[in-house]
Amino acid sequence: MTALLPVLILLTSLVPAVITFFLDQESHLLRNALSLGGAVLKVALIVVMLFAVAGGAAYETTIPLAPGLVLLLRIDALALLFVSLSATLWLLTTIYAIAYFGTQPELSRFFGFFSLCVAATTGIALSGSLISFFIFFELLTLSTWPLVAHKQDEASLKAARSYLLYALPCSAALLWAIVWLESATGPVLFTEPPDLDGLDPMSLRAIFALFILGFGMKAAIVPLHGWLPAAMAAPAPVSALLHAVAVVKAGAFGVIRVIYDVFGAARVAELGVGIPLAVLASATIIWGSLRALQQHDIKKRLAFSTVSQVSYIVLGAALAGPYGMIGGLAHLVHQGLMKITLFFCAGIYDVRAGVRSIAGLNGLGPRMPWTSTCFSLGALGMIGLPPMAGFVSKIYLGIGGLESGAPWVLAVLAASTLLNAAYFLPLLYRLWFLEPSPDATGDENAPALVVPAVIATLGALGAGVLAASAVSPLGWATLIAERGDIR
Amino acid sequence: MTLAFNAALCALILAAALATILGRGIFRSIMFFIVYGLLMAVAWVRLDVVDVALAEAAIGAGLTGVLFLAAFGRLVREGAEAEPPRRINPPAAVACVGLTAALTWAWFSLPIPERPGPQLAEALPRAGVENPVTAVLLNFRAWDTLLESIVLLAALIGLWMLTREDDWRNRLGLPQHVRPGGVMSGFGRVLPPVGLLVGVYLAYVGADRPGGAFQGGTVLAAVGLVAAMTGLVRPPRISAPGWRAVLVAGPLVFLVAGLAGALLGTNFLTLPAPVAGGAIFVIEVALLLSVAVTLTFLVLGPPEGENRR
Amino acid sequence: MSALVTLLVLPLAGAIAAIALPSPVGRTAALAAIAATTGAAIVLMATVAFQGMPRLEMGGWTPPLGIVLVADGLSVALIVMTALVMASAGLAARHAFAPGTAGERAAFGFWPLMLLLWSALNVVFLSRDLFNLYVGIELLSLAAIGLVAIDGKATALAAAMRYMIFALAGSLLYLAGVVLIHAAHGTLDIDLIATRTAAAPDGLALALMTAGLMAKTALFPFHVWLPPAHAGAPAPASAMLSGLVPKASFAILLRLWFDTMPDRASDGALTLIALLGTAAVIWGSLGALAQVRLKLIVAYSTVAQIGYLFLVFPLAGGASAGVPWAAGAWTGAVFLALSHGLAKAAMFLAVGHWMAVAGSDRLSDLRGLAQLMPMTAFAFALSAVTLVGLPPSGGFTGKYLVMTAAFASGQWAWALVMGGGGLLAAAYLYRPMAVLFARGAQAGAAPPSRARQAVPLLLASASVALGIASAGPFDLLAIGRPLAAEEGL
Amino acid sequence: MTALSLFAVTGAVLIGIGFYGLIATRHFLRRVVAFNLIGSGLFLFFGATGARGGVTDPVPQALIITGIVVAFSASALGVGLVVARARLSGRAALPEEEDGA
Repeated sequence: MTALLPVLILLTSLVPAVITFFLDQESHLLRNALSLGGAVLKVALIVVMLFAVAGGAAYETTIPLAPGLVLLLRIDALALLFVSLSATLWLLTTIYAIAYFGTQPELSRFFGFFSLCVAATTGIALSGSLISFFIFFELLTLSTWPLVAHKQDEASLKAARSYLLYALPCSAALLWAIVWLESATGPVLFTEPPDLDGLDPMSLRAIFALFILGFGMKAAIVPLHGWLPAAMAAPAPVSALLHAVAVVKAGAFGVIRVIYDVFGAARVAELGVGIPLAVLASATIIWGSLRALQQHDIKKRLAFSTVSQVSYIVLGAALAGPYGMIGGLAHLVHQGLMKITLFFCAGIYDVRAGVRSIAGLNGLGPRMPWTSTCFSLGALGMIGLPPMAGFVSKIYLGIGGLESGAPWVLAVLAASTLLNAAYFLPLLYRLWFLEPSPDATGDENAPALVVPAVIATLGALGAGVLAASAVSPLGWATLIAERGDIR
Repeated sequence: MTLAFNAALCALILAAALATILGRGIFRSIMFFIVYGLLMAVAWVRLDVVDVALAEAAIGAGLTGVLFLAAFGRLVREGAEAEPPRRINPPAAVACVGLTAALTWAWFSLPIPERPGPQLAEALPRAGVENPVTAVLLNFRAWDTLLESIVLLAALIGLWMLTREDDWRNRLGLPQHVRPGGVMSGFGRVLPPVGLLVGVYLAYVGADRPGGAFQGGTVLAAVGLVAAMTGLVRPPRISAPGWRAVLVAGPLVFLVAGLAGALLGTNFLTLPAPVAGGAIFVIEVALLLSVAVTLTFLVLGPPEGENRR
Repeated sequence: MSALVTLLVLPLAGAIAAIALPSPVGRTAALAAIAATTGAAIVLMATVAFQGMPRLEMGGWTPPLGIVLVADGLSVALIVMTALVMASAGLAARHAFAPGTAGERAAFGFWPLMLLLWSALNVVFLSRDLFNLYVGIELLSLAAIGLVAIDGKATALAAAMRYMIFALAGSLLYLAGVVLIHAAHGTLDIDLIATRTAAAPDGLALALMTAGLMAKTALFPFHVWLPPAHAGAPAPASAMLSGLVPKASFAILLRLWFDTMPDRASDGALTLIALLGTAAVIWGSLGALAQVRLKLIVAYSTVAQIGYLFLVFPLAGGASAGVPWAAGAWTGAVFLALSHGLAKAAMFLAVGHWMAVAGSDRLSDLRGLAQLMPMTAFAFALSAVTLVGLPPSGGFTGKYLVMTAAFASGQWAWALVMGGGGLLAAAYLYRPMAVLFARGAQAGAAPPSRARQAVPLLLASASVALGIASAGPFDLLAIGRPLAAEEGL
Repeated sequence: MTALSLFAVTGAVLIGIGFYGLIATRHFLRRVVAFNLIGSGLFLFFGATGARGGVTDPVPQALIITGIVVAFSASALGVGLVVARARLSGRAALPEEEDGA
């Protein structure tokens, strides 16, 4: 039974996905029940496992494919960190999406791919070998495409095309990296370090670069980030999925796996590839923020903010020291919680008030207090204001920079904080302090939209306030570091 | 003297072959091809391979020649007999000279393995026939021959797929107009009985001496063609059930014999020695009929109607 | 009666029945034969998997006198793939060639030609006799030419003629090689030849046979006949022609280079073959990118996908044979062949449905069809996943195995071809996908029933399942594989 | 040069001539004729190999007879194709080769 647990967790979204594809458009009730049921079941299974894994247990399932192609699903503390984030946020997003779409057409397709996307993300989280990781990573690429293209208008199709245009060459690079590496070392399992001595340092550096090319696209590292703002053409639940639950997270998670479980922090330092990656991540942080400043569309601004924020995770991983790593891991969760809040709220502004541009936010605060409060708290967290979660991440990242002999990281963090403030505070000012335009409408009589936003906000708040406790994301990240699940 | 004759024969063959490719006009090409086929049959006799000589004369020169001539006639009617301007293709020429040179080299460097090998001599008494070629065709490599009869069917069905939709229910081939009492009709009355005798004889003696179902079938096909062209017999329609049954009779009997071998004997197509002779006779009769009818239909071509666009 | 005999006899008997019996009965007999042969193929696979390789000595005569047919892992894998494609094509043809839908001519002729094609494929996959293989590929070519021409239009006839020139030249080149082999070794049996000492003309024989089979497989530069021939035929016929027919001559090439004369392979020749494969990948992909008709895109894709298969020769043959990665490369190539067969057939069947609704296969006329027929669109997408080589499809498994072999042997350039080819495939398959999934005017004709739409989806799913459950096929292919299987590549 | 070698070389030359005709001529009927030249040349070569060493090997003879029938089948289909195409388009060469180019 315990060996089957990873498979069960995967099936909680895979089975609903497959069944949903065959449902009629009109079977709203059944479809919603399937999606919600799967999401709740997954969260329940994960809660069960959280306790077991905290106690030191690990679950593992092996599905042999052709030789060298072993599908290994494994639940350890790191896997659980990611899977619990995506499972929780999936549940929230599902509730939100059901309310958001109502009875629009093509919903069986949407929810089918939506569940498939989450199944792929779960698979990525649970993958215990490089090739399993790749298989689910590509499944994620493919199942995301129909979601981005969902509206089927010109903008969506263009965004979807741009997504594939970035994704496919980068996955080719990733496959190259994996095959190159594994043809020298044999199948790479995350539990045991591969013997890299058979490859010369230059080859290893090239392989590392290919890995970063492969994962960096999903993590939207500059200059591979262009698809992410374009994908804002998709509906709000998809944005939540891209920015918080699945896609960019998968990329960042891949970087973490490669640095700690494939190469190992020591080897990364020895090859001298960590600091260049940290520099690239820092450049992304600054560049994303600068671009965010220039946007007038709420979702566009949020998108560039993601470009910036996800690189915090990459930065933490690239610093390759304990504090940096804890900061990066914690930010994986923190950023997810805060960003999903912001996107939920942006979606509510869109559907309930018809507001998409920043100028339209004027005076919406008092009219839509719950939404606006959540939005404001999320934005403040992003800036890194204590006691929100973002603050905790930044502290750890800063220490990590010092610890790895890269004090300039502090400057990057400081500059980023200022920029974050510069592009978020005007929004809050408009919400709460400006007069609404005379023809403005808007209400928030849609509990299924608002409640997920509130829960996500509470999560983000809690992650910051309770950072010192063992059950917080920070506590869990510390547990991962101490236990040595990643090296 | 023999060598001189052979050399002259080969020279003639090559000259005829060159003329088919380089000669002006398609009609001339076909004429040279028929001459070439006859010369080839002589060459096979010189090689003392009478079975093949018969096949080459009957099918290679005779039937194929008729096929080409009939096709040329139709192309003339469509105004498509003229050739596009031709020019020498030097790369192709070089490649083909290379191919010939390579094969010539291969001939002189081929080792002579032990063949036909002791297995054949040992197996021949159990084959049911005395002519070793027939034994190979209908017993040792019967599977090849079964498939070969199927190949004929495949070609025929493919050919029928070239029928114009409106012509599908017409009789096979071009409608023939023969004046009653004319030369052709007289020819048509005399030739078929003779041909029938020759064809059946060829198939019958095939068991022991040169000949066999395919050679005999070809002669019968020639009979059928003459009969059709002289108006003695009207070609059937594709839908005629009896003719379709005859078409498949050979392969079907072969297949049933094969299955009987699998059920009674040891293997598919096994013909136990005591009944091998009889079984081969039955198969040959059925094949003779099917081959004759299939070849006739192949040369007649798909149905073509009177009233054309 | 052994599964082997059943498998050989059933399609022949079906073809005979379809020719001899009057229309409705003949058609029913053909459909029954299709169902039964599919069953026989699966039984044969089970036999090979669980009992070892059945061997059929035709007429009870052993080589060099007689002809032997052996079912090994490669045979049954190809045979089952063929059966799946044939069964699906048969289901699709039940409507496409129903009396009334198609003309009387095609409604009669399709069934025997299909069953004859199937018989020929089974013979080619099983036979161990070089001349018998010749008869097999001739039967295959003639039946295939009939199917190319079945449409009856002038363009289809021209395509059939072009195909015929290459097919005939290919057959004769192959036969010339067979003649040399028989003259040098006195036998035609693959296994006996492998045991004989090499003779001087063996290299020439191998070269002639290879050139002939390349022409039949439509490897660059012998590919020009393929796109018009495959695109001009009706969808069920295209599915068979593109998915199956090139695999027959490729299977013979595998047998020649790895079973019959592995020691005669020179590195230069092996590299040359793979270079032609590379050219095919590039040329076919560029050709596909340039087309505006979906059937032509799919057909050009076959040219490109065939190119992949030929990368196996330097990776598993010659000096590479006997090293650990060789078995992986060989198996990977077969995986690619199998998944391409399934996926390509699914694509053509899907396009057939769309053409029935839209009346054309121009991309501009297919706009928005995914909304009308989501199942076929999904089938097309899944097939595209396989052809691009994305996980978890059979195409990915094949690609992974071949690429690993390429890196492990230091011949990483072939891995570059593999990876680049995948990107090109994504590029040329994206255009039809984008058109299908765009919002647009919908065609007038009613879409086919769900059951009929499910047929290509099942085929496409099979091509993906080949990757998800690749351990089974991998083990199956190891039965009778010419190279030692090495674990943990 | 022995008689056998004479016939074998003749066969080899016929194969070359035939292939040239198949590749370099344009009228499809002539191409089918050329195909028959290759076939019979190859059979002649094969027959000669079977008669070496003073024995007559029946296997090549049987295979040649099979080959002749197969070649005839193919010729008949090819001829049918060219006639059918001429009926529809009045042409007997492939479209890309029709003009003098």
